Amino acid sequence: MKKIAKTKLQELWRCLSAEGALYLPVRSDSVVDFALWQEDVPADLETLNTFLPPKKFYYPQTETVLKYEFGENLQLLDASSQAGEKTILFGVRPCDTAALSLMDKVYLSEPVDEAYRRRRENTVIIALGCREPEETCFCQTFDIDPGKAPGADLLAIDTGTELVVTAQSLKGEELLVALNGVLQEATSGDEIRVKDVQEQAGEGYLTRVSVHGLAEKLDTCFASPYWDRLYRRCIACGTCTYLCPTCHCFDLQEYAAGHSGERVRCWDACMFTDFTQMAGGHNPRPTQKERVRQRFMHKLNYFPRQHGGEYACVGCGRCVRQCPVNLDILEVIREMGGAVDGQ
Amino acid sequence: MPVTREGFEPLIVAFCCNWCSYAGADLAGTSRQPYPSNVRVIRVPCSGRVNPSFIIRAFQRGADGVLVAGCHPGDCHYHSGNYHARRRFTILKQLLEYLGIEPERFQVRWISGSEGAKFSAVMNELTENVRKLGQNRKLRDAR
Amino acid sequence: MKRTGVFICWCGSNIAATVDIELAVAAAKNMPGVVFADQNKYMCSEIGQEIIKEAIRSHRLERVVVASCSPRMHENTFRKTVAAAGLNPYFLEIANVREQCSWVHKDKETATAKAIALIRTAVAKALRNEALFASELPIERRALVIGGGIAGIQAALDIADSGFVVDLVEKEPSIGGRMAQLDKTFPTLDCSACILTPKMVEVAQSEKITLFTYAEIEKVEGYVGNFTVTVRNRARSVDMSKCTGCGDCMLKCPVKVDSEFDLGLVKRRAIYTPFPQAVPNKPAIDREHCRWFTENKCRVCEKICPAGAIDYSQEDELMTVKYGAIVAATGFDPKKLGNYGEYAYGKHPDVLTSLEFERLLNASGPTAGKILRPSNGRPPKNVAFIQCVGSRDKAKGNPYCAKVCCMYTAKHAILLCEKVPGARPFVFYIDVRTPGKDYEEFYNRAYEEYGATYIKGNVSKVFPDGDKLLVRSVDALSGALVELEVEMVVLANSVDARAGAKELAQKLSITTNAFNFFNEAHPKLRPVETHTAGIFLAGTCQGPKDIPETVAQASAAAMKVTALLGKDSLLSTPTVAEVDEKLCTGDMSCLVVCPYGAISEKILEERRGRETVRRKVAEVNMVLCQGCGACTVACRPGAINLKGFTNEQIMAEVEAICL
Amino acid sequence: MSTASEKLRASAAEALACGRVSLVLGWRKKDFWWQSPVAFVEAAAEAEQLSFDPFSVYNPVKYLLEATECHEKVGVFVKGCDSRGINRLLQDKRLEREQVLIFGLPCSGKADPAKIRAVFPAQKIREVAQEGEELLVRLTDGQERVAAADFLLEKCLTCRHPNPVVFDELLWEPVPVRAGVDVSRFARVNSVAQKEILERYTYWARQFDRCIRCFACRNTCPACNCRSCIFDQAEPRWLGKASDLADTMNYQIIRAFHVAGRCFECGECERICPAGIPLQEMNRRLIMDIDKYFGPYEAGLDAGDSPPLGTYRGEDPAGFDES
Amino acid sequence: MASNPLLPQVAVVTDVRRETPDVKTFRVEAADGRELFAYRPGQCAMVSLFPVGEALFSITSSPTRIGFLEFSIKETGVLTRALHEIEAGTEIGVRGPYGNGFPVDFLRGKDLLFIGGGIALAPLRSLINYCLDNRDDYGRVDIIYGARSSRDLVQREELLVNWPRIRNTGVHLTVDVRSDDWDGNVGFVPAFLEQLNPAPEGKVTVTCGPPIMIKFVLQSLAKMGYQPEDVITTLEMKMKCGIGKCGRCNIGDKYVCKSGPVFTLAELQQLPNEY
Repeated sequence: MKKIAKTKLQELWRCLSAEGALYLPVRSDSVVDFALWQEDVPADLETLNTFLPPKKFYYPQTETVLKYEFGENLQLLDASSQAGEKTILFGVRPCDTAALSLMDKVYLSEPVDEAYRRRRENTVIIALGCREPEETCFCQTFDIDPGKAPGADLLAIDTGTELVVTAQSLKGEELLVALNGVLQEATSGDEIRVKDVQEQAGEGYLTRVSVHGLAEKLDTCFASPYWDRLYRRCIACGTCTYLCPTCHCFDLQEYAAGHSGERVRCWDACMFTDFTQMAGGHNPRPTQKERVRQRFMHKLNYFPRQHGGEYACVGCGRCVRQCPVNLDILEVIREMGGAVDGQ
Repeated sequence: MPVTREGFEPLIVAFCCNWCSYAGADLAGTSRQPYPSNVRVIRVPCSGRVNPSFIIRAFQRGADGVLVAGCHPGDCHYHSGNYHARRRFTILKQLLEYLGIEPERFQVRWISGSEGAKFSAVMNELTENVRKLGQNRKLRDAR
Repeated sequence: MKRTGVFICWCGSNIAATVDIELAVAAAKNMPGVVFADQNKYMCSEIGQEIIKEAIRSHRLERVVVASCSPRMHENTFRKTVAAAGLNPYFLEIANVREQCSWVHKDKETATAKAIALIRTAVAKALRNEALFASELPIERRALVIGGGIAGIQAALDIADSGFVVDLVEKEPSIGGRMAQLDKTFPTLDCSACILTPKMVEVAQSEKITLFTYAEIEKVEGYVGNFTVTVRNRARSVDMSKCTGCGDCMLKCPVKVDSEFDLGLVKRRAIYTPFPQAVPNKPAIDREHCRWFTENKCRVCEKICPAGAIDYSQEDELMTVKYGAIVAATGFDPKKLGNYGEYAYGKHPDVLTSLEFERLLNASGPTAGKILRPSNGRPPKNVAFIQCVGSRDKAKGNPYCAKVCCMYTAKHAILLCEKVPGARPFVFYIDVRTPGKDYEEFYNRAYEEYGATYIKGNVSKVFPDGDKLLVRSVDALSGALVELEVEMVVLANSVDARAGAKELAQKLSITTNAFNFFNEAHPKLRPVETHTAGIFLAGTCQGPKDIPETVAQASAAAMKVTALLGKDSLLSTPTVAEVDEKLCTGDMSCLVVCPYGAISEKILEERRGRETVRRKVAEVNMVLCQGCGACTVACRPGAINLKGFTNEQIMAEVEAICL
Repeated sequence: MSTASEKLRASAAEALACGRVSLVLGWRKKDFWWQSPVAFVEAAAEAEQLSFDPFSVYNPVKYLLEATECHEKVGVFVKGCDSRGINRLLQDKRLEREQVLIFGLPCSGKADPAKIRAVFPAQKIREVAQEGEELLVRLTDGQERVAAADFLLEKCLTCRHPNPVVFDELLWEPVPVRAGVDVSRFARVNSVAQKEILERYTYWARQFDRCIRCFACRNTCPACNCRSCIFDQAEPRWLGKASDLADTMNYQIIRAFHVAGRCFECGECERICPAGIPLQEMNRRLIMDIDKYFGPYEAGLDAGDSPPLGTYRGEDPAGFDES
Repeated sequence: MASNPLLPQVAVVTDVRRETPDVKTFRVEAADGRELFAYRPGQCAMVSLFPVGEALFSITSSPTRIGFLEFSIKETGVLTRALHEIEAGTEIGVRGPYGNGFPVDFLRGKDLLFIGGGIALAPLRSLINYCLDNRDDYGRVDIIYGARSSRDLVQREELLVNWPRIRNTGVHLTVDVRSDDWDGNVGFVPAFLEQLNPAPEGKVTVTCGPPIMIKFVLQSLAKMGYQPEDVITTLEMKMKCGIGKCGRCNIGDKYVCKSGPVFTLAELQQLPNEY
């Protein structure tokens, strides 16, 4: 366990950036998001949710999966072998860290997505524990401890004037060694303070919902009239899916000029009309009702059914805050069987 | 001031209406009025046929400058196409400039079928101005 | 990908000297879709065309790109070539590597690179070319002529002479128009009425021509070959089938009104024919002035009419007729001179417009052909003719030349001398313009034979001076101040478009210039056509012109009409707009920008689930559409596309040209 | 005197009860103090859920497109900005006037949750209610009153038409137009326009770089009412699906161009943009240019007028070198 | 080293056969002469035509015929239109096999009733040829197939010549629209099926066709006494990856590309009705 005074963070970041491309939350206009560290740009360690979740580092919004030449002979070049430069993410919150393990279930299951695996392998996550939930936080619903981040390589806890850093993996330990010069040994007092912060973090939730037994309940809710009401407000934008740390659907598109081109994988969203639109014109999900249902059923029923009961939601609250029409998963959990307390 | 780059030949895409400006470009040829070879013309029936999307797409794919050329106001073969074009490109041009695209890169001119010399002059001028600016990077696709 | 062949022309050395043809052929062979590439010294030659045809057959080509001179030169040639080999002619694309490449670039390397880029672009477009076909539509074999002046009369007679049925619509109670108001015509000085009235009678007697006088155009719908026109037949209050034209009613009618025909120099009655030789020679009641209609008393004409033809209960009748072609021949108005107070027009009775003077000359005019001063009924001695009144005057008149004034002024000068022995004409002019057969000679006679005095100069003012008029000017040649005492001033007032021309243009969907003269489709090459197919122009509605020109244009318009009506059916241009109904929102953004009225709204019925729903979509009339493509940009969802220049094609060209 | 919400409920209940309409669009309160989504009320008894509070901001008008497909007549509550959206749909022939019963709600502006959060700790806020010119902020430990004007949304600060421009019934008295909007309306545009060209590009590149192509701006916009948007079409591919700065600019430029002369300044695109892109600065720039070159024009005031990009005058000036 | 599952292999189209006005069959072989991959009847593969795109198609050849893959492809969209324009010799990309394929072991020893319509003969043909190539392993084979018109019969030679000649095999054809060159049955497949009325005992039915045909065939089969466990069909969804990751082809918690496209009616009845 090591620590560093918050006033010396610049030094820490300088050292970290020597170890790999360092990304941390930075404010740009009104938006806080992970950005490449720059000497004179301050990090924002207060805002809990970054605009985009860190999934973009493993599963970028757009990535080339293969390049090709098709002049005389067709030549295909695997682009995934280029993925995975050494990257350090600083300030990943526990919910977003937990989301990565859900994402792993998709991309690290057979057949393994090579680009994803390489990025995952070459990225060090320095999680930052939360001190106090925001009004839309409901990570506890999914048994995520806001003071801990088991999937991270390092966990940093803000004890007020200092960050106390604990290694949680081999990668983390190696990095701590490299940072020896800027970090101090933590004391037993720090350990107590960390515990206090962690315990404190779990209190004060305004939003309490339970998903206990929800997946099972939803088995029979496909034809529920609830969906007929719910979807009407949806404007079919992709905000909820793109901002969701667990949404992972993609599309493959061609970009070609002359005799060469590339096939790119880009985020897609089940909210969009053309997501399931087939070439002949048939669409198995013809209206927004089916699309909205798909999204929530996927998160709360299909995903748990496919992956040992785990829900595809970590309660980060991004969709709750950002949905233009306030149509969010909290509402669905409550209406379909979970309970929402608090507000 | 941007510095002129050695060896940089700007790519200029010109949308020319069939009845005036394309004929003007032909006349520039007939009367051997030279202009840079990186000027390339796309024939459209009328300047009113030019969709702003075509212009943006040209920039995306690497054009350093784009020209829309049509008949002089009042001379449109289709009576009013260039009047509509004038309105559309008036606001498109202001918008591009507002977004930080150098005004020299997107031009609209009226060139009649008898103005071969003007066609060459406009192309020479446009190329020179864009050459000074350097490559279009702002609207160009990364891939 | 469509099997595409590329054929590169040397054009002798025109292209080959600057473009490395071998390199271009090699590059073309490697382009997506290209399965064959070849070259020839002259691709447009018979041998060259044969190469293309042979390659289409042996290489099963589906698209053809010819890299050669401008498509404006040989697009049609090569379209015929590919059509001869069994392909749709629109499967051809031209890469313009001569006018827009080899002729303007000197460096062989860069010119070759450009030629390759242009070929690549043409290939990219050709791959997306679709088969295009002209569509056929039937033609209504009946023509409408609007305006019964000499232009309309001539057009109607010529059309009828070719065997087609014509309706002639005239706003006034009689045909004849401006020419009927004239006395003699320049430069031959033959009597206007003598040459016009036989034609008027011929119109009336023609079996092919139906005359609608006292009628106006209400509405025009449809398109070339298929116009539907609503004509308003104004209530004449005279039953034309009963009226014998005896004229008794006109003698007894107690109401006297300024005669339009005689420009107010004399009075007519409320029931009237405009002039004695009117065709039809049957009167109409001017309801604005008729005592029965204004005061609800009188009915003298009804009592007097031996045929019982008076019918006060008549109402305007709307008739709707289909026509295949329309000739607009609505003529002109002499310029009103409200702006020209300096010439004392309206202030002194002896200041006349030229047309008023023309009436004085005319034997059937107010003075029975004697030139008499309106102020005292005595013949004038000195008469000043002021030219260009309201013409060539950017400040307060028309910037254009009215074209006929120089000649009719010369005519007036001659006739003055002939009619009033000893009278002296003084003509103030800016320039004397006499292009035309025998025109200059005619003008020469005016001053050589008749002694007309021509003074180059603008008249600055005309002062009434006792019973005379003082004309002040500067002789521009000598610079001397000229002050002239005259007994009469004749103003050669300019030629304006007919009042109401703009409104009629709107009804016809044709355009006008800034002075409301109807626009021809092309000032040189299509002088009697308009932008709206099937509508033609004759006479001064298109711009000032004299009688021979008017008659020539009328015959030309008639020729166009008969050529049109003589066809079995019409073929439309194949490069027209097309609506993708799936994408169409129906907001009609396209309709508002269409200059041809080619787009209309239609209700589409489609299945949605088990229901049938109706929604609005746009529809293109392929005959009216001329293929400008303005609609395609106005359409935000890209639902309306232009065949031959589709969004897909142009996008592909953009991408290829930037490579 | 009844509150605004009560008036909404009464009007909706009455219209539904007597069968004038079979659906009413209004707003209701949801879990959080800042959530007032659009409510679909289909029975008089359900009208109770309606509320009109400082956050009833979302423009319900676009829902009319689908609602009128299955309801013969729909009631809709509209603020000034929303009402211009109705004219937008009428002019675009996407709606017939007799399909809607319009309840007009003069509106002196809606509150910006971010401005409230900047003053009060978000976790403590329980409710924010409008009381006359003031906002009553109920906190876990007490309550405070603040001037509503200090917490207005940007779009409301620059609103020229706070009173509905088309309606069947007005629920209360019109409110005055905020002073100085003619200047403030273009203040942000002007401040960006005054930057050097490179600085302008940097500014916009930074904004657009955040765009995730969620299309919320398009989907919420009543002027974006095409059945099929070009950006969704595959052939031709007007817009790439990959996120790339140039392609994002393509999207944003064409989106703005498509609403040029049609945008009625409801500002919802900007308000709901999750990436905080100042879209209204683009839309208003176009409005400025339209005013300047083609004469003053405000969209959505009269469904019968001609939008400036469908028409022209021969003597129009050109915004480019015409030589 | 793990490889990119989205990376296709280069393959050559060695033959293009026109089947009907809008269907062509493409024979595909590996560029280097190796076998592309082993597969089971009913499995699918992603076919890439560069630079147009990629889509999933049923493999219509039988794994018993070694050395090539065949795809019968109907022209419906941008990619298929482009595929219809290619010629033998064109290099394409292929990756697969994807999906579960037909349960050939379960079918062994049973009488088989194949019911197909239109282009959906493609997956059936793979299985039919597989069974007929292993003739002794299977009981009686009956094939009911319908197309819009006689011009729209795919695999005409097999349907009309090859299959009927094989012992204990019956081919029953029907078309929707009568024409001069057709003297067979006219009518829709479900009606034809009921008319033929094959007894359900000891029979397994495999049916592929357009959704509307499947719907009525299933109803007919139920009426005739077929058990849901003995009725096998295939589903069609839009797919992008083929490997259960892109997230669009699911029906309930089953990705059609992985758990399908072959389902028994009994399995389908367990899934939400979204197909």
